[in-house]
Amino acid sequence: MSAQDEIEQQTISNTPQANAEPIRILDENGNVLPNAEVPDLSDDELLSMYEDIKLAREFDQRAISLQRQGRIATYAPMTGQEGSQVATSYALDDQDWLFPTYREHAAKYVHGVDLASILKPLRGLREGYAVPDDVNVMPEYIPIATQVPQAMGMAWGFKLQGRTDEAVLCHLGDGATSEGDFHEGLNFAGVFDVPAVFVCNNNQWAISVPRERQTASETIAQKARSYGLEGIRVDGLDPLAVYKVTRDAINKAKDPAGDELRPTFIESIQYRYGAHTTADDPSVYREENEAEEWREMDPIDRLGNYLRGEGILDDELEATIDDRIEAHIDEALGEAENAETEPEKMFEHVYDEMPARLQEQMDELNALREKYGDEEFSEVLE
Amino acid sequence: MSAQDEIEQQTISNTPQANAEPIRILDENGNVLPNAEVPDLSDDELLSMYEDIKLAREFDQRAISLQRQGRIATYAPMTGQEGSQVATSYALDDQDWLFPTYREHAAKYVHGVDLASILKPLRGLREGYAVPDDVNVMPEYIPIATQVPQAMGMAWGFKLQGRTDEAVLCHLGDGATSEGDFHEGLNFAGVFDVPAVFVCNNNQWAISVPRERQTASETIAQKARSYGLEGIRVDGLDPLAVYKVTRDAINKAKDPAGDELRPTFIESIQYRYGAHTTADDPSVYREENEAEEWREMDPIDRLGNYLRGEGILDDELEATIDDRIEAHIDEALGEAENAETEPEKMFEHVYDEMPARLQEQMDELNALREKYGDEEFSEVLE
Amino acid sequence: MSSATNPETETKTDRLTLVEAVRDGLYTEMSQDDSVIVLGEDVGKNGGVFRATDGLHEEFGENRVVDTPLAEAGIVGSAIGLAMTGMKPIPEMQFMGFMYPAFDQIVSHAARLRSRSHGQYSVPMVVRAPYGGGIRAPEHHSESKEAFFVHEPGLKVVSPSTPYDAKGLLTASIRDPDPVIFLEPKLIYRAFRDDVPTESYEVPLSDAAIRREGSDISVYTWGAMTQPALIAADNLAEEKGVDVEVVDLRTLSPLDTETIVDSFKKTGRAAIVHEAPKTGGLGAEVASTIQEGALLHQEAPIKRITGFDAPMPLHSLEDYYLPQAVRIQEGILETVDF
Amino acid sequence: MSSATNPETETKTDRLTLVEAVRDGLYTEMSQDDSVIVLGEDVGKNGGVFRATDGLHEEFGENRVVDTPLAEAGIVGSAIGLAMTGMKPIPEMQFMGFMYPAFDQIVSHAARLRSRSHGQYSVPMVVRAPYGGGIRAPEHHSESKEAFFVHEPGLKVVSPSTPYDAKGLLTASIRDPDPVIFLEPKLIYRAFRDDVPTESYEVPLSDAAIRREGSDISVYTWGAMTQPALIAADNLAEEKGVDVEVVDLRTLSPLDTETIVDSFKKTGRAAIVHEAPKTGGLGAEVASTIQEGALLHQEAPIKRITGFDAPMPLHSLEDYYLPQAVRIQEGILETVDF
Ligand SMILES: Cc1ncc(C[n+]2csc(CCOP(=O)(O)OP(=O)(O)O)c2C)c(N)n1
Ligand SMILES: Cc1ncc(C[n+]2csc(CCOP(=O)(O)OP(=O)(O)O)c2C)c(N)n1
Ligand SMILES: [Mg+2]
Ligand SMILES: [Mg+2]
Repeated sequence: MSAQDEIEQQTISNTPQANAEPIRILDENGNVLPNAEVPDLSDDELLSMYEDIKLAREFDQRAISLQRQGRIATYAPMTGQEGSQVATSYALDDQDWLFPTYREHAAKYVHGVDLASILKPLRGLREGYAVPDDVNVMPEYIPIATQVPQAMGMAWGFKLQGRTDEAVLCHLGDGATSEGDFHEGLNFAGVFDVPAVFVCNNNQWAISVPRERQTASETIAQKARSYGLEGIRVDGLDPLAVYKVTRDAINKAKDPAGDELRPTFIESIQYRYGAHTTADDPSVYREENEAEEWREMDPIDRLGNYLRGEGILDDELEATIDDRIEAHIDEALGEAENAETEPEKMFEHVYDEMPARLQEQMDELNALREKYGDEEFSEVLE
Repeated sequence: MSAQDEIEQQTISNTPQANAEPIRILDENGNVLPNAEVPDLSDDELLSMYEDIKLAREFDQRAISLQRQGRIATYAPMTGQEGSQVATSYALDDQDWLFPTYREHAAKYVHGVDLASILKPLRGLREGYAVPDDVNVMPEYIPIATQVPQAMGMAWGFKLQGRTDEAVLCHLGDGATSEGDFHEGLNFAGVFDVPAVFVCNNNQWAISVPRERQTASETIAQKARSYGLEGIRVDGLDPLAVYKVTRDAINKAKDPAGDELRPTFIESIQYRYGAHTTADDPSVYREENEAEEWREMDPIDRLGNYLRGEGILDDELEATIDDRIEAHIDEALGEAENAETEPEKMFEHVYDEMPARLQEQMDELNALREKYGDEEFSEVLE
Repeated sequence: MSSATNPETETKTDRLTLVEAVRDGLYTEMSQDDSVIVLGEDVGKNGGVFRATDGLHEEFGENRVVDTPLAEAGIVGSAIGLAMTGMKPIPEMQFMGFMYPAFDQIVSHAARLRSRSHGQYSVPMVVRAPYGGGIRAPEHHSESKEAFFVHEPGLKVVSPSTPYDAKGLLTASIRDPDPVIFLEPKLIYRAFRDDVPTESYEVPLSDAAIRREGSDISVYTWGAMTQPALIAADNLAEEKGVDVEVVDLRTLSPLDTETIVDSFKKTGRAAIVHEAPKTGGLGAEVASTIQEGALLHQEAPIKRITGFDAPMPLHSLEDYYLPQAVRIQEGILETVDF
Repeated sequence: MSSATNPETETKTDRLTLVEAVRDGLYTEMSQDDSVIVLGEDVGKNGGVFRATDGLHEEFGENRVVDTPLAEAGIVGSAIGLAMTGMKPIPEMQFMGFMYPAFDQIVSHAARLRSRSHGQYSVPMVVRAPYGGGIRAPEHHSESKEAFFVHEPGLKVVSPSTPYDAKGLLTASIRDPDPVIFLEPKLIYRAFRDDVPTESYEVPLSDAAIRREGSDISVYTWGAMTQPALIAADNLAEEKGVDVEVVDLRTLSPLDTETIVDSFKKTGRAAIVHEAPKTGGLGAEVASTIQEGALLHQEAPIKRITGFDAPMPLHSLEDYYLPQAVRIQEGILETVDF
């Protein structure tokens, strides 16, 4: 079955808002589909989106190889999913907040987190999660689905304070829809009608568990109806379509028409081309050729073809872009590899003021470090 | 708005299986509705169902007054909901298991728990939860919705062991549908296709929170679709209708036709006539006359009228039934009030074998009791 | 509630019960600070199942006193999000036994957002919950598992034992920039009244309180158990001439090690009284802290007088489970006579 | 895995790592008892993220080795139901840090079904979870909060420190009629190999193990920390002539008070080593137990050498957080020289 069929197959029969057919703008060759409308983005914006998707893919490959060399810890790749990540973040205004999981590196980057900050936690440094004040991105969420009620709460806070120009975008995976926190958060979102957009990156797998063993629901999007929310399905390998539905949802969140509810639940249909993380071997649980079929719908090819067709992109520009990406990543990596931290930091950020007990523990550790030297602490325990 | 309107109002437009119109057999006067079919129950069965519903209501009134006299602890009344409780348990076979909440006294009774055992925990005795081996009833569940995954698991166990004649019926409230455990349990039920029936006793209130503030979902029943399950709405004040949908669901659980899924989610639309518990004062948060409207649909009146119309019930029989109920409750109360326990019991049932530490603690307590007498322990602490 | 001006302090005071003082603390702080909001099950129109939020819904409206759906992870999770927007949310958990569905949000997130973000973000939230046994409540309604939260770095844990402290500690908790688990001893919600200033004031989250001075033994306790501990102390003074010091920890995390150890240095003997099961209870931490800090003063084993290593029984046996004055006296005597 | 017959015992043995021994324990018990089933996230086809269930899916089929949806309360809750039908479910929690969503099901239900039903029902289930730090894992992957579960009556808590014990304790846990929290020290999953009998055997859930005899001080530990404790002991013997006894608790609840106290009576000094934060950790319970049982033998304060009262840092600092041999040695010397 082709990926196109695969995407369309998960349709539902009778829930109108959970969109039987996923929304799509570009066909597999990057041609605009009949009746589809390209979102109102300038050539520069389109190009920049394209560059960011390419950067994301290059970053992913570099990160995987860094992990293999032992220079960073376990990494969750995003190849195949960058198009959707980049597009969702393009749909945000600067003042909007992003709740990423461990996989949304590109979404974070586009919303203002520099690449070095993304790499630092992978080198064991919490510093990477302390983004500048004007970058509205939460530290990535690892306990699955826990971000959902929190994102709902932040959106609720904006609403209660009349901050009508601020909205929240919350990412989650297909597996995450099985967790209780997903349910509680979306139910609250419906009841309190908050300016939040929830994007389920349905990459067909939760580690080794395929989408159809995760839930007997016909589609993921239709789960929205349980909470009175609008559920939308979109081709997650079509950056223009993802941009459009997300931007519409953000607009609706801030300024709903009539009796529209503010929150939206988007199922962005994707595929995880690679491993769950660098510690995972997908060949154990899935057919290698599955990914190949999805690659035919690849976002870079589709958007690239579209841009070339429109005369916005050519070989020369492509080469410039690639060089720029290379340099950018090199620089970020250099910065991340030179970054350092101090053992004191783990005591400093537990409470606003360090309690006496903790201070004592820090002093004890420091005395030991002084006496024996830091080498004594860097040995692996095993 | 009349209760009939109220019940019908919560309809949904586009989800076919979550039944726009609640199923109903008897109208408000106990007449069989056109096109409705009375389930295949003998006169004796119908009468016995009627008697049990009346017993439940009498028990409820007695329990409330016992609580006022300080003879039992906080009690959760069921008046208005007994019809549904009794009918669901009539739909079970003896070997089926029941997962009740703190409110399903009548459901427990019908499935084999004697009234004294129901009263004992209210007198502070855990003995009441240790039902005989052949009574398949779990101790009541107080932490909301926690029973849902457990009921699912038991049904799963039956299926895995090929015990095709056993099913599970799990009760929950409308408020319970907001909890994560509800979601996780139903999602598992769909994925593993287990012989379980989940009955949501939608009594319109979760303590002070009305149904429409609990979730923005149009109906409770439609939540079933998120899990691939059939969702059914039934008039919970119509015991015949409740019996029918529950019995059908139990049959389907054990012997599904074609590609039917085994589990069913039933929304039984009811109203809590009285207080949440004897510690609650509903006049603080809802209109007193709301209950009056629902009382027009009262299950005792409707079933009674039906039975009289069919010539199954008359005044004389009604009087006999009432006397029997009175005597039954008196006897149970006597037994419960005479029941005693021993402090040792709280140590005995923690583990299969009492650990040494616990043994020591028990010995210490016993030594103290010996030295000072039990009176020293019965004083209120304040 | 009758108001009066306290001649000693010249502040206006009310005679309030502990639960009224909680309500008053919420009221006072909400009046002064718009960012404070209360959310939870039945906290609004109903005023809370213990009336701790009585009248607040009327006073501050449904946007600041919010009835939520029945979902504790939703409540605490959304409160974390609210806190991120500059608000000071006060989620109520209806009973401590119903905090567990929110356990992940509390320990994995509320406690750690500051450290996870390397100091960039914080969660100024107060999770309130009635806790403890003795009120003839049904199953799961009598939990006293403060030790769970004390073991999680990043949380503060507070439990008042008097109406005065209830308001003052609550005020300090609301103003604290870190997440506080505020455990209200429901057994003594209405047990007695105290002079409680109508104005706002803080009882700092750092100091244990000596409730009774004594020289023979230090008894450490908190919450509802402060009462039987004081009764036992009085009885022993009268009947046996034993002079008991009663230390009310008040803030359970971070612990006031200094006061704990200083009292012990004076008396050389100690007992700890709590409702929770003995094994792994906070009593173990207090005992360990004492012997780490003052072993050379120790004259007898430190006695733990606690709930048993068994789940809280139903109400007919709960008085056997909870440390009664008689058990406390016996434990103290055993230690004093060692 | 090469098989051999152990000449001393004449049983057939394999040289297994700890995680292989876990897998072997599951395999052996599942082969003998049809009612044993394994369920969890990625335990089936994938064989578990640490390969602890490797090959079991192929061997026993998808009805006995079940990949579940991603929902921990669903996993533990359904396991409770499965247990009620006479099965012996072994739910896996992928990491201890992901047990919290199931906390309510574990503490409010699994732990209490026996007492709630007055002995009528029980939950013979083993919840397995890899735990502890040191493997350069991301956030929330390095929890060691065994103290949470030890404080809940009705649960047993077990943590093996050797491959031999891993299989034997797991077998005993599966056969135990009560719910067991089985915590696997993932830092030493593959650290070394042991002779592990291919046949089934039990290591009882009641006895601590003396890993090294000594007369100067007793060091109590469990799980992965047994390794640095033994290294520290060897170093001290060699460099300072200090003779350390190392006691591996193995079963953390119920605690083997007798072995704990007896060892202390012999040495008069103690240190406890654990990864978890110090305050409220199991070290406090061990220290309190010792001084209750053997105060008159005590010659120095009992030292706790533990994780700090801070969340586990990201991996660049985790070696500072975990008790290293050097910290353990220093703590022991301080106690011995007191
Ligand atoms: C509460 C919790 N349980 C288990 C895990 C371990 N885990 C990490 S990622 C993952 C699969 C997530 O699948 P999905 O939500 O589809 O997101 P994806 O990784 O595919 O992007 C699991 C089980 C976790 N991080 N948190
Ligand atoms: C986890 C949990 N949270 C809160 C409570 C307190 N509580 C008891 S009953 C109840 C309302 C339940 O409403 P619903 O599910 O509709 O059932 P009903 O009482 O109406 O039958 C609440 C909030 C609880 N028992 N468990
Ligand atoms: Mg996925
Ligand atoms: Mg209800």
